[in-house]
Amino acid sequence: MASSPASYRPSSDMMAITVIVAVLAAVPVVASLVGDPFLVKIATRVVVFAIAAVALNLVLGFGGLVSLMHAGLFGIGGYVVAILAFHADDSSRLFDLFPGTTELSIGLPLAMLVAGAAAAVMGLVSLRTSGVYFIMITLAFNQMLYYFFVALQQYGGEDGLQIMSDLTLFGHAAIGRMSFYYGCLVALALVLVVVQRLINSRFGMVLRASSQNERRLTAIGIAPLRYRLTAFALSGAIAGLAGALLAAGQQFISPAEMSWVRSGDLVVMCVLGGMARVWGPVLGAAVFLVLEIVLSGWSTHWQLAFGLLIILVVVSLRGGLIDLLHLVGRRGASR
Amino acid sequence: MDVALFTEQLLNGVQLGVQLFLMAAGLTLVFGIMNMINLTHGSLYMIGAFVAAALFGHTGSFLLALVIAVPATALAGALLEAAVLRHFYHRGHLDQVLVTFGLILVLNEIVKMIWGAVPVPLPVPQLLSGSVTLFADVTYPSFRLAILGVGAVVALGLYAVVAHTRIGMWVRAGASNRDIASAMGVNVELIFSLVFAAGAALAGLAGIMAGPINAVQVGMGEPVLILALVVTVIGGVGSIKGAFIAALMIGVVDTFGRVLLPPALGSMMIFMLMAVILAWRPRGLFPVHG
Amino acid sequence: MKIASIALASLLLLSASASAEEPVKIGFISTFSGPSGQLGQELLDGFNLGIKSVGGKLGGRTVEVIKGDDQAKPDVGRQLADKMIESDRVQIITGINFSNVMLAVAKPVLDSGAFIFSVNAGPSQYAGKLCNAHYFNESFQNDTLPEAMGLYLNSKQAKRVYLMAPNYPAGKDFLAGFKRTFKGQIAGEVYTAFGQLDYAAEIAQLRAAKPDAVFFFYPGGMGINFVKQYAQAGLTKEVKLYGPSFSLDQTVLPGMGDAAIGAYASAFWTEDFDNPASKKFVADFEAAYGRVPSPNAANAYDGARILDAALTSIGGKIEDKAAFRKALENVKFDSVRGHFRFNTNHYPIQDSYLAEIVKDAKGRPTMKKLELIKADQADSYASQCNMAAQ
Amino acid sequence: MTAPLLEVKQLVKRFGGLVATDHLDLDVRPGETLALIGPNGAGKTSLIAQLQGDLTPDAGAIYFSGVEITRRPAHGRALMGLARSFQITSVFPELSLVQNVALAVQARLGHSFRFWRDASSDSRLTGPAREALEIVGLSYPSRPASDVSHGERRQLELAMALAMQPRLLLLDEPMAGMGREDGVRMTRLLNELKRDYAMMLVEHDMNAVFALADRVTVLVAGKAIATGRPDEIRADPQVRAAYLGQK
Repeated sequence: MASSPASYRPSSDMMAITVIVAVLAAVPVVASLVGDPFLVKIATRVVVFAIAAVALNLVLGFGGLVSLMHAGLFGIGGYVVAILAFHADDSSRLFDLFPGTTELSIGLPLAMLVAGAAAAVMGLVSLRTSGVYFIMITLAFNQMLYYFFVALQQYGGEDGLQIMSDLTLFGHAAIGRMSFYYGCLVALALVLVVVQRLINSRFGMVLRASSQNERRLTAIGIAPLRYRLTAFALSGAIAGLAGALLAAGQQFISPAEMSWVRSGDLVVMCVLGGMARVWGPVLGAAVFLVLEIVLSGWSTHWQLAFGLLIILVVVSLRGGLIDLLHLVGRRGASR
Repeated sequence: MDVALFTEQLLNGVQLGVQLFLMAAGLTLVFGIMNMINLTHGSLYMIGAFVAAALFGHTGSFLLALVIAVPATALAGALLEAAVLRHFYHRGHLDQVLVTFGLILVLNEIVKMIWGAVPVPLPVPQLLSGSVTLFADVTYPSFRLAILGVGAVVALGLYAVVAHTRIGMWVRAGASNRDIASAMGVNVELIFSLVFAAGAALAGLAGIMAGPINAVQVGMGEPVLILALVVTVIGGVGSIKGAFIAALMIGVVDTFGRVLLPPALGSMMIFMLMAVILAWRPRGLFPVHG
Repeated sequence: MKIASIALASLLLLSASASAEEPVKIGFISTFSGPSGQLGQELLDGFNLGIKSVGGKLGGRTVEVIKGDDQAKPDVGRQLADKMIESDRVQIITGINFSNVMLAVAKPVLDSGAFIFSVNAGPSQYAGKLCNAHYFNESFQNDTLPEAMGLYLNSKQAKRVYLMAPNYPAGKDFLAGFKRTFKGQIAGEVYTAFGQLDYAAEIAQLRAAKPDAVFFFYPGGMGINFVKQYAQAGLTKEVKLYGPSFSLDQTVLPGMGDAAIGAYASAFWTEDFDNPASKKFVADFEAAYGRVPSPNAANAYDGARILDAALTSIGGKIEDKAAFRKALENVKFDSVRGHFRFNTNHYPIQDSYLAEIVKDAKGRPTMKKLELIKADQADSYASQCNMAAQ
Repeated sequence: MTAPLLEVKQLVKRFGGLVATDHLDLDVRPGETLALIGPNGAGKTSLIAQLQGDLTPDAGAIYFSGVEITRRPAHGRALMGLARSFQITSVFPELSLVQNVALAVQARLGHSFRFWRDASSDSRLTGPAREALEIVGLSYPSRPASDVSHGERRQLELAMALAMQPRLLLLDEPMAGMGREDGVRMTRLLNELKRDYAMMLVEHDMNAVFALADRVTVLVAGKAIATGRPDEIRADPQVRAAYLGQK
């Protein structure tokens, strides 16, 4: 599935990350030029889902672990922020102990911590299995998380939880259109750089090697479980951050955001963009979300086109959109 | 819960299990033999039910609908295999999941274009519309008994074919080592196609038998597919015996879980069961070698 | 007061000609794909037919209906609402069919100053404490039809009733609504998993409890599964089924077939209503789409006609939000439901009826209106709404 | 006589009805090269797998420098100094040659919970890795492993084993699938390594075996039917009948 590793140069990846972040940073300018403020909203959504997809790709693309529980972890992050705001709103206490807060400098790290811890616990069980069993057990955990939040009647159950009060970051209003967008973009840039460093570090080498040849890795003296588990927890924490940002941005979270289909969407974003690069899923998320909104406006049968597109990508574009970029680049170079 | 009610619930659990087994059998065979995750199995279930409903609408005969719709689904499966899925046997599981997921979207829309979004009727055949008194205090719907019967016959039939016939031997040979089997003169391609068509026929049969008790509508295959995947994985991928035992287990656990536990916990039961079993036996209850 | 309003109206009429070229823009967010996809289509078909019935224009202005598929996901619905408000600059958002999508969408839409005009989803929050000057629901509030059925079963002196619904907020609302008015004994109250396929176990428990009647709420495919399986258990004749019309309407009846015959529904509208507006609606709907409409389609049809009537009364000037709100509150139009007006919380006051599921002349199962249960029924949350505070 | 580096006592491994290892006794002395020969299906690869930890024996014991390792996991044995090259080439295809070998170095240097520093520019890893590549004669170390020839991949395997600084090399048919020229080069290479490492060598190429081995053990149906110096084995009539004669 990965494209030729010969071209794997960390420096060119840092360049790509810089370009992507720069392009995204210019979106509000374009939006004000064409007079369509909605462009910022959709870019916000792209950035938030890109964070989640990059998180998934850490274990999927580099660790070879097809996880279907990332929507659940994503949702945990969202619920942490929403539940804290809920308690701040009516001045009640969480577990009769902790006061709520609308301050994101507390909410976001806590969301990452809780989602990361959940990923670690569920990962510990899941990583005992492999292959299709791993896919299925992560699906099972996703469903459990889903039903868990459906059962939380206090926090809205299936209806979800609205965030009624205004969220702040270090005391400043956090969810203004522009400030929130740039906040999310900074988070994405940080996540990309961290993950990029990570996969080229010693830890990353072990993780990547474990997905290519587990038997060989053991034979040279490295047991992959601890590394996979660490990556899984980290990936969960970042997915939790994305979920927290989604909840903060739309001031709402519900179990529907955690359905296993959403986990599948995240996998499609990774594959669509290309899993061999840290930044591939950012492309995937952008194309996926824009297509979703454009196609669904055309026809009620838009899922037909969407299904065909997924098949097409798997059949002919095995490295995802990254491959397409390479093709275009090569043609440009040979001209 | 008195004895009569307990018996009835047990029957319900076993009947649900048998229904799941019809789905899981095809899934686990294709899975075990071709090493192919085929999510379109749920779509074949839907196609079976829709074709039967359409035939019933024209002829008014459930039996005729059944007799034609099962081979029709097998044919649809064979076409799907030859046109698309065949090219993915050697790809990774991720590719297989994605392609068949894409196919689900496509097939759902096609069915919606043909039959519309409104659920279509497929009633219980007249002969089986009543209830039967089994013993004192226990009456049971005849059609559910029929599902039990069909499932039992299919399970026995499958066991006999796989364990005792020449085709079954070829299937096992093809599964354990493709190259050696071809060298011995087994047409592996043909065997694979046959297995796939047979699996499709079973999915279609499951869909038709479910038609009279479930809604025949677009997307009806997905919830069943998830349950059948759970069954397949708990039983051990590739194991018919495992699928059978796991299906009964899921049917009974789900039935009693729903009745005895609070609803939130009841809906989580089968997933918790799967997580516990896989944590204990990472390759399912009856792992198949290879 | 009167003079002022006449002056205002004439002023608006003048400016209406200026804005006449600009179409009225309506964002129609609903579920068009997945298992609930048919509901969105039903609503849109009804709404479009409603626009057509008043000459293809609303209040004399051309209409642009922008459609969006929320896929039953609240965040997708929210995204579509943002797009429609900011990019397409719609003045009204309508079509939403899931309460959780409504809860995700309503706040940002209302904050932006646009109108929410619901032709389906009716969460209790917005009928009560969260009621809003720009939020209107012309269909129903979740609790009202079960309340009506509770009243009816009181009048039939049913003693023990068994309740069943899926385990999600709307399910709980429906059973709570029933219990609010029903005075007899509850023989059992069972919540099942959302999306459950098989109800054999629950039906066995139900039979063992030997109730006089069953009140159930299962929307969509769940309802088909439940009713089919209930009939097969041989219970249809022994213990009658009672439900709100959503569980027994034309979005599910074709799938249920004969299994639904003999069940009773409480409804604000049935296919056989004999007022001229309704007769025309059913005939036009069948001619246009080749199927019998459901109450959902009827509500959406009414919705378009309410918008037309309100806009006509203010000369099409939707840009004057205060006037448009007043026009909606006092709207007069020919409802397919007969009597209709808005309550102080912007939810409907309308008549509820009992209907029986019977076969029509072509052998199709349909709802047949039997008797009036309650005239001018309002919801139970209106007292919590303080619209003046808005 | 010095204590053996590796000692196998009464080892048994069955697959269903098939006996792969049948009450086998065997030892490798420090500094020695022991060759393991025998017909196909004699149980050579399953023995190597049991020594390395891929397979768990049904009965018997394995000692490595006096410590029992019968049930120790494979990665633990690797860290003790047991390095294996695989019969069917086993490398990390999407990593470069130097990255492949650097992983082996990394394993030896302790845990890999280092998240920030670029491993490819860490001379503590790449230095020894390049050295090992040089020893086995592989150039262009930044080529991806999926792009090199079969013979070079076998060399890469050997380099990875060397980078582990092993005390015993378990080499499972290092010359399998190689052309004549590559085979000769590999024999020469092993001959040099033999000075520094103890080796257990499974090989079909008899010229190589007799050129390299200090002792030879003949395995037939999971049993050692003879052990001795190469010339003794060559002369053993039992061996000739059971094995060499068939050639």
